[in-house]
Amino acid sequence: MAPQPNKRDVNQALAREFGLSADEYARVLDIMGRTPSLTELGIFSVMWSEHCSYKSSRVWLKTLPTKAPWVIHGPGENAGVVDIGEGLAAIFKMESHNHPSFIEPYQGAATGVGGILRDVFTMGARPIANLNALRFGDPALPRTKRIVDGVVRGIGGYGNCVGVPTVGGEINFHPSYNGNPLVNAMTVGIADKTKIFLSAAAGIGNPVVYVGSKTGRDGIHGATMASAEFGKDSEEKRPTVQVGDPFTEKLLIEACLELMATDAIVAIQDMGAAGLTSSSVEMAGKGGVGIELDLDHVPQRETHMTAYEMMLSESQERMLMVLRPDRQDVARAIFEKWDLDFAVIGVLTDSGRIVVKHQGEIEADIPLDPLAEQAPLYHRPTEETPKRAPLGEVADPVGLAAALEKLIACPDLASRAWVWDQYDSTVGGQTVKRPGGADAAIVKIEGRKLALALTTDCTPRYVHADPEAGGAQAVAEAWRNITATGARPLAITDNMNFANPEKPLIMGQFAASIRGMSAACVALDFPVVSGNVSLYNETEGKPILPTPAIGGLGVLEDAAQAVGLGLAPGLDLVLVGGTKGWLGQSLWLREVAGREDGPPPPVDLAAERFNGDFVRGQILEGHVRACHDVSDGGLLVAVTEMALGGDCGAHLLPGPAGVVAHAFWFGEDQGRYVLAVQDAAAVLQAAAFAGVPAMRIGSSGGAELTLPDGATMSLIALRRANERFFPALMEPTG
Amino acid sequence: MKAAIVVFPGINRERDMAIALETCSGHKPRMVWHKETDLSGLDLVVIPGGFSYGDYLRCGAMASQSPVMGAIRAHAARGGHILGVCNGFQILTEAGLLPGALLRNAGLRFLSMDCHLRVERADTAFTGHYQTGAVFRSPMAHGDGNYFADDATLDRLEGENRVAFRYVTPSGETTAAANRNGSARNIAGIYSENLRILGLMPHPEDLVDPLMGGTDGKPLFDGLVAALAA
Amino acid sequence: MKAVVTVMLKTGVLDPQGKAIGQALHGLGFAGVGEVRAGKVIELELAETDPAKAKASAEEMARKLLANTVIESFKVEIA
Amino acid sequence: MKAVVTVMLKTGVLDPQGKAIGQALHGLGFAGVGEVRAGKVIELELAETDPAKAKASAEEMARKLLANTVIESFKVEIA
Ligand SMILES: Nc1ncnc2c1ncn2[C@@H]1O[C@H](COP(=O)(O)OP(=O)(O)O)[C@@H](O)[C@H]1O
Ligand SMILES: [Mg+2]
Repeated sequence: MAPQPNKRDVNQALAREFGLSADEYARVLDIMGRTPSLTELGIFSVMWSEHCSYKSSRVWLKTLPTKAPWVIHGPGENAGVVDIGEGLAAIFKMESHNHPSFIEPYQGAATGVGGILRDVFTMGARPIANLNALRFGDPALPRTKRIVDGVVRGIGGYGNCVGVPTVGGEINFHPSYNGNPLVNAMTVGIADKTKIFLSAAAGIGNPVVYVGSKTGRDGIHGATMASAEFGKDSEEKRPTVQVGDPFTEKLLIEACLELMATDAIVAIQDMGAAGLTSSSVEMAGKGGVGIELDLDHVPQRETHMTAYEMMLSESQERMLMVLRPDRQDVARAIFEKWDLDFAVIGVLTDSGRIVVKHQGEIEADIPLDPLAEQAPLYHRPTEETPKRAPLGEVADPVGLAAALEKLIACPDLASRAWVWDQYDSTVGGQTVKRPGGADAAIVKIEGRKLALALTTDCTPRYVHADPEAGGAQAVAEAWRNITATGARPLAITDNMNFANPEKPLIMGQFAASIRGMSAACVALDFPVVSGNVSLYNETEGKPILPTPAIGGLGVLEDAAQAVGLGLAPGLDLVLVGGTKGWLGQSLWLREVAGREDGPPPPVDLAAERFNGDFVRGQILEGHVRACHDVSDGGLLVAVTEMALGGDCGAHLLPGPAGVVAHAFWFGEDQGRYVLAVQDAAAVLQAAAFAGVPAMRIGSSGGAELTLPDGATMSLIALRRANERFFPALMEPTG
Repeated sequence: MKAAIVVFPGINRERDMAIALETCSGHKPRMVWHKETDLSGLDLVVIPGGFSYGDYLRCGAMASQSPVMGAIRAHAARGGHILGVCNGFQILTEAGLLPGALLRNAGLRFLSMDCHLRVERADTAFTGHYQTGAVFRSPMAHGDGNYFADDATLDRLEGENRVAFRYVTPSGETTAAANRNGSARNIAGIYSENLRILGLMPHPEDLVDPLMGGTDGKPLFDGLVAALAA
Repeated sequence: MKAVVTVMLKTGVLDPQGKAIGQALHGLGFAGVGEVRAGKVIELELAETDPAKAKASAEEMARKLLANTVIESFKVEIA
Repeated sequence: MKAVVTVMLKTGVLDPQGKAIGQALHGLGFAGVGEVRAGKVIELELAETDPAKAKASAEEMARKLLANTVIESFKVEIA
């Protein structure tokens, strides 16, 4: 009995509305051997969407290095899993919620946090930290302000309520994000490494169980929104934007972890994008079994929902599980205790097909293998970004002091305290280094000395100017930030935010970024274990800057060894790493000289590794009191951030004769760190012995910063300049 | 000291509190699910921070109607000690066990940062290990910490010396800038009439370990252990 | 039968949200906006069919849970 | 002249707050409570004396600021 195409005629025109190309639709017909029903078409369209199938990016993602002895699960699971020692695993991933955050910043960001949390706790981990990577448009636009406000409130609103500390992140402003902000959220969780839960279904006859919130008509495939057959009140009935319910998420975390302590679960998967469709298809597909769903049993928030609507709904805070039949009652009791819905909605079969029933009708019946194996895969044409001409000499128009004051006040370098002050960063009682305290956040594992170092990084202006160097730089910076705390970098997650992949230049940016990232991952032993791709980030033909955001994770055997970036008085300042004075694509060039120009700083991966391993060694041997990597804004900005962080001044010595002063102090050469140490001579000697470039650049103390040209700047004035931007933008009335 | 922590759906600082209590007393506190109704035999009942019922409707409103509240009232009536932190403070005011209410922060934003608290009296079970007038640092993290009560109530609280802590500068002054959430008279915490119930907004339980940046909150728990040792 | 419970802060209780909305409206160029007060409205679907009883029951819900009478006042309308 | 703007989530949009309030009312033993929806009410003191103009202006305020029309709908009453 072939399923009835409900109401609407399924044909190529409808398939196109659903986002399937003519070729793709032909393949659907071929697989089905008949015209699919509306529900079947819906299932194909979401499973073959860019979001679920990675059809444009898959060929490139496959080239990423994903292995290391400590990697337990790389890409392919809900999140990446690495061994952090002591029998524990860290589970983490980053995911984008760019488009929803533009439409409704608060809910878009909030549900982004909720979604990534589920990807992590679905694997058996208790989430212990959230981070984010945010990109906004020109701060002068009223719309940017509205988006910043909503996104920050949304991240806080969700994360604070579920009780997972938000410990780090990054924010850039650039006009290319005017119509397309980026909201990337990352969650890190901890699990017993022998108790990782996977999504591959197993056990013919085992029950398929739905838990969490009820299903409504939330976020049903955007492509279908336009279709007239849903009636004129479709606007009212079909919100594209989902509303997050962090309270229910918190209950879901506790209930799932309680159930995971039993042996009831065979497989589990969150319902993320494309909800019930992708979770059921993926679970069955990975397990090589069939699945039969009876939608009559799906907990529903609204009346008269169709099979199509239920299969495509993106209602939040839901999970799908396969349980041992003899443990069903144990599971039900746990979810009842937590006031959550629990319903057996299906069963595993040996048919190799997904069969969806509703009100006695078969609404879909699709063979799973071809649905996965014949998913489209595109080798899209790529075009290389032309190399930028060298910058040449750039004169210093203003001098060091004026440039510093301008730089530390600019949107990309101004203090982010206004933002992180709205995120609960201490809940859990394990936050050793809070936002602003160190280059990476340090979160201890409860009841142990062991700690994680966490960071997110990317410098889109570098990636734009040279996607390969920029991709490498993003990975290197994440590695460096972890290293600067004393932690050992283990692995990354990534969020590839790019514009339209059908344009060769954009696809070229993607490919080159992946090449650069891969090279850095290999050189730094820092594999990719999970990630996400967000394409088509452009508005009215204006692409965003290519933004491969990197989330890095490192481990520290003893949290007490972590160093922060704040200066203390009476120390020597040592610069580790070579300085040529690279001004191409620097913030100094943009903010002070008014040019966005030149090639970005080259990343010497061997030197990166060498310098970093040296710095980490010095930290772990206890020689370093504070450490900060040199990145955006260059050396003088790095020292200023250390001074403000510790509320302690510094006295700087003139730089080497071979490099002009503004290039030395504001150049963005890579692979560098500033160390505050008791005994510079010993560190310099060790560096010389290791063959690592290092030099003493000054000393700490007092309440002002004394520049090498003799100018002095009070910390109070510097702090005022640094802290002005966000409050002035967001709270103009005080 | 026999201590219990009450767990409402949506509470999220119960583990922080358990760690602080265990660090200072050497014993794990009993965790009490909000549907339990017997709290006999306890010296201290703690209502921790978090977002009970998502802070929907009003912070603490739904939790204050929970089955366990009867047992908490009975514990109070027996003269038992109760500590309510953040959401716990909100729940205690909603339940009428402490006067006043916690409104939205004056700036309408969630505030997560360290604050400084001045100890208004050191002769209670909660503050025995501080000095009167001492200033200590504490994390805070709340959206609704703006303490409100009518003037008569505030006058009575002050007249009866029931203000426990005030938001102050590091040097101890009650300035407007130190009072970020806009609380009436810089009040951060108050006592019940018998001084055995304390509600406060900040989180001293998150500052009991030098690794987390200090031990300023530890005397509160050490004091409790000393005062309530059986 | 539907009951609509409106909960407002009592006069004398500072309403920072109302104040912020007022400021934002001024900022958007709306002239002639005086005091602004922000409150909550809760719509209840009740099985009760007698309006007087429905009102009495909604009032009890308001007293017990929906409003905190230390800071808020409420009114109930039956629709 | 006073304008009362009531802002509710659109039908079909999840209302976590209403849901939690409904459960709490059940827990308190109130029987016969069906769907609960929670919204906001904003009372505006307006200098305008013409009711039609006051209403129009309050509606504009709602569209521009008071309601998020992506997920919320509003109504304005002049008192
Ligand atoms: N850019 C990327 N780099 C590495 N792995 C990726 C990337 N994008 C996606 N992945 C991996 O592909 C899998 C599917 O991702 P996704 O569709 O986001 O998962 P989910 O269904 O949990 O949302 C995951 O294992 C994810 O880690
Ligand atoms: Mg997933």
